[in-house]
Amino acid sequence: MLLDLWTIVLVSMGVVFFLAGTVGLLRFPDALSRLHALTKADNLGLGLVVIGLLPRLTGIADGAKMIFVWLLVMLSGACLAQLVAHLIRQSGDFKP
Amino acid sequence: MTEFLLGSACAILVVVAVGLVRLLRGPGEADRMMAVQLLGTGSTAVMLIFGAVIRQPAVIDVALIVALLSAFAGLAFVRGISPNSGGGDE
Amino acid sequence: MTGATLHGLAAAILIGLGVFGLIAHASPLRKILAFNIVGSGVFLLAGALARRGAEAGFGGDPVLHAILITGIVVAFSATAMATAMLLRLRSVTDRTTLAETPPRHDADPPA
Amino acid sequence: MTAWLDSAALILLIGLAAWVVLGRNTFAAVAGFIAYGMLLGLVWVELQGIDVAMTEAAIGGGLTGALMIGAARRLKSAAPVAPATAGTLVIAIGVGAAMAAILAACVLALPNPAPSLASLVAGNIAATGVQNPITAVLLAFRSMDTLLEAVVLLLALIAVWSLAPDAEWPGRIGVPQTANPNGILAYIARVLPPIGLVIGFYIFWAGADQPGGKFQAATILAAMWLLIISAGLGKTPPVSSRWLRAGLIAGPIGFILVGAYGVASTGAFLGLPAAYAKPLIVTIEIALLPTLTLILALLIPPPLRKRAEA
Repeated sequence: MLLDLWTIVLVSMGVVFFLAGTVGLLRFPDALSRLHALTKADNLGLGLVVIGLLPRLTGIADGAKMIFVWLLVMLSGACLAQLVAHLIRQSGDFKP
Repeated sequence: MTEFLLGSACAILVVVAVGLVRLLRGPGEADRMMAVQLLGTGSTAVMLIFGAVIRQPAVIDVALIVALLSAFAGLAFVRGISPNSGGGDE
Repeated sequence: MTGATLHGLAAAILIGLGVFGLIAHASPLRKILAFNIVGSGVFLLAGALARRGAEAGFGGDPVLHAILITGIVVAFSATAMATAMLLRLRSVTDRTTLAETPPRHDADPPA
Repeated sequence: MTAWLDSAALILLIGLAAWVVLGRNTFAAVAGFIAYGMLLGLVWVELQGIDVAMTEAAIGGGLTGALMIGAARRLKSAAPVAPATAGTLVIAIGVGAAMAAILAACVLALPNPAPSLASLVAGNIAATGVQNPITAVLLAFRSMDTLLEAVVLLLALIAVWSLAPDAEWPGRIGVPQTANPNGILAYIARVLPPIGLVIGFYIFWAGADQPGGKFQAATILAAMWLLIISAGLGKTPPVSSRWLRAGLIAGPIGFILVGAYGVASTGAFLGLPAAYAKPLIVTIEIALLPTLTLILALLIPPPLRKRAEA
């Protein structure tokens, strides 16, 4: 029962962070702040969903794999964000 | 519990779909890239939730592949649209 | 309406959209993209058939699934070959379409 | 509730397909296509085709996306082609709508109960020694298809090679790519491939008993190799390289040898004697992995020299 509560709370928070990421992506005025909103929110959203789902899994290995998916998304997200930011600076679409 | 998980999966999918407006509007290629990235992360989350619902641990492996290959496609995309990434053909 | 029927109907729409793009676009690259949409729609339709054939503890008909995996890989190789032909066309003729174009004036031989 | 999730994913999928088909800007269409490929992975999970989900996400989204971006980049400077005339558009709408309507009618008229080979597979899978039904079909029940597929891939690569400019032949096709060695691209191209290698071999190894297998693993390995090449940390091998050619034919040759052993032991080409079925299946998979990896990576056209392009 407590574990169900854990899942409900964390997955719901994850949904909220995905919502925050989308709102930021749509509403922020310039590309760099949109990037900032996106990279923070979606990684956190996925992370909360992963942590929330952990008690639903049967094996330790599955849990480890799931956390690994999150780490992988964070790593590639961070690197992509750098490259995208570089691209935005080259195209001149930012206000310091 | 199943209802709750499926509901949150739906919610994430809808939220991410709204974010795809950036894919339509742009204005820059970077914005389109970001919308695709949001969709990649969102569909990974939905996939993991759905995998927990149908109790099929192999879905985590699919998520692993999606995470890896979307990083690859994203890198290729950034390289493809940047004007001077040293692609050799300029 | 079962999930399989829903997926089948969506696949029909995808195929229709792809066929539209295949005819409507003059640019070969967009034709190749549209063709890939048709391809994924066909695979999805077969997936709906496989889901309907779920029995004996499997989530879908494994024979269809296996053939689909083969199909996806072969479709990729066909896409790669079409792209290679397009790029070669560009480098040889400096054009990206097979459509008839009016003769170029600067290439006219002196009369 | 599942129906809601199915519908949401399918509506999004159709919307993305419409964007890919209708969008004006080619790069935007390609971005939509990558998103479409990722979403297809989710839709296939919903259809309980886990193996297909892996393949579609890896090849449909990842590899085909990279292929299309490369082509769009090289064609960026090309002269725009004339837009379709009103007549063509009318025909396109008519044919597309008719096709969708006929297929939808067929879907609604499908027979009940649906024909299925699932119970046949379930009844005979024990003889193969593997537990993943897809692997059993690919490498035992319908292994001729898989053998011919490997040959088709090889022929496709030969066709792509034969389209390379004469000046490039028989050396390395395309220029070696460069990137700032201290840049972020070079960083990720150093960090990601070892991770990808582990994931690739894990998916390959899991393929005998769980969803996974050589196609998915080969796609991952090919993507990692392409990442290394695109960051300037490695080069495409020359076409004349002996190890490359050995790798390219290893799969078909290994497959045919196992098939010939089948003739000797069971009297049928590709027949697998029950006692050795699993070791033979694993042998074919190990032989196919390098072939598929090399072919999938080399099918992606590299950037060419300026002179060859003009």
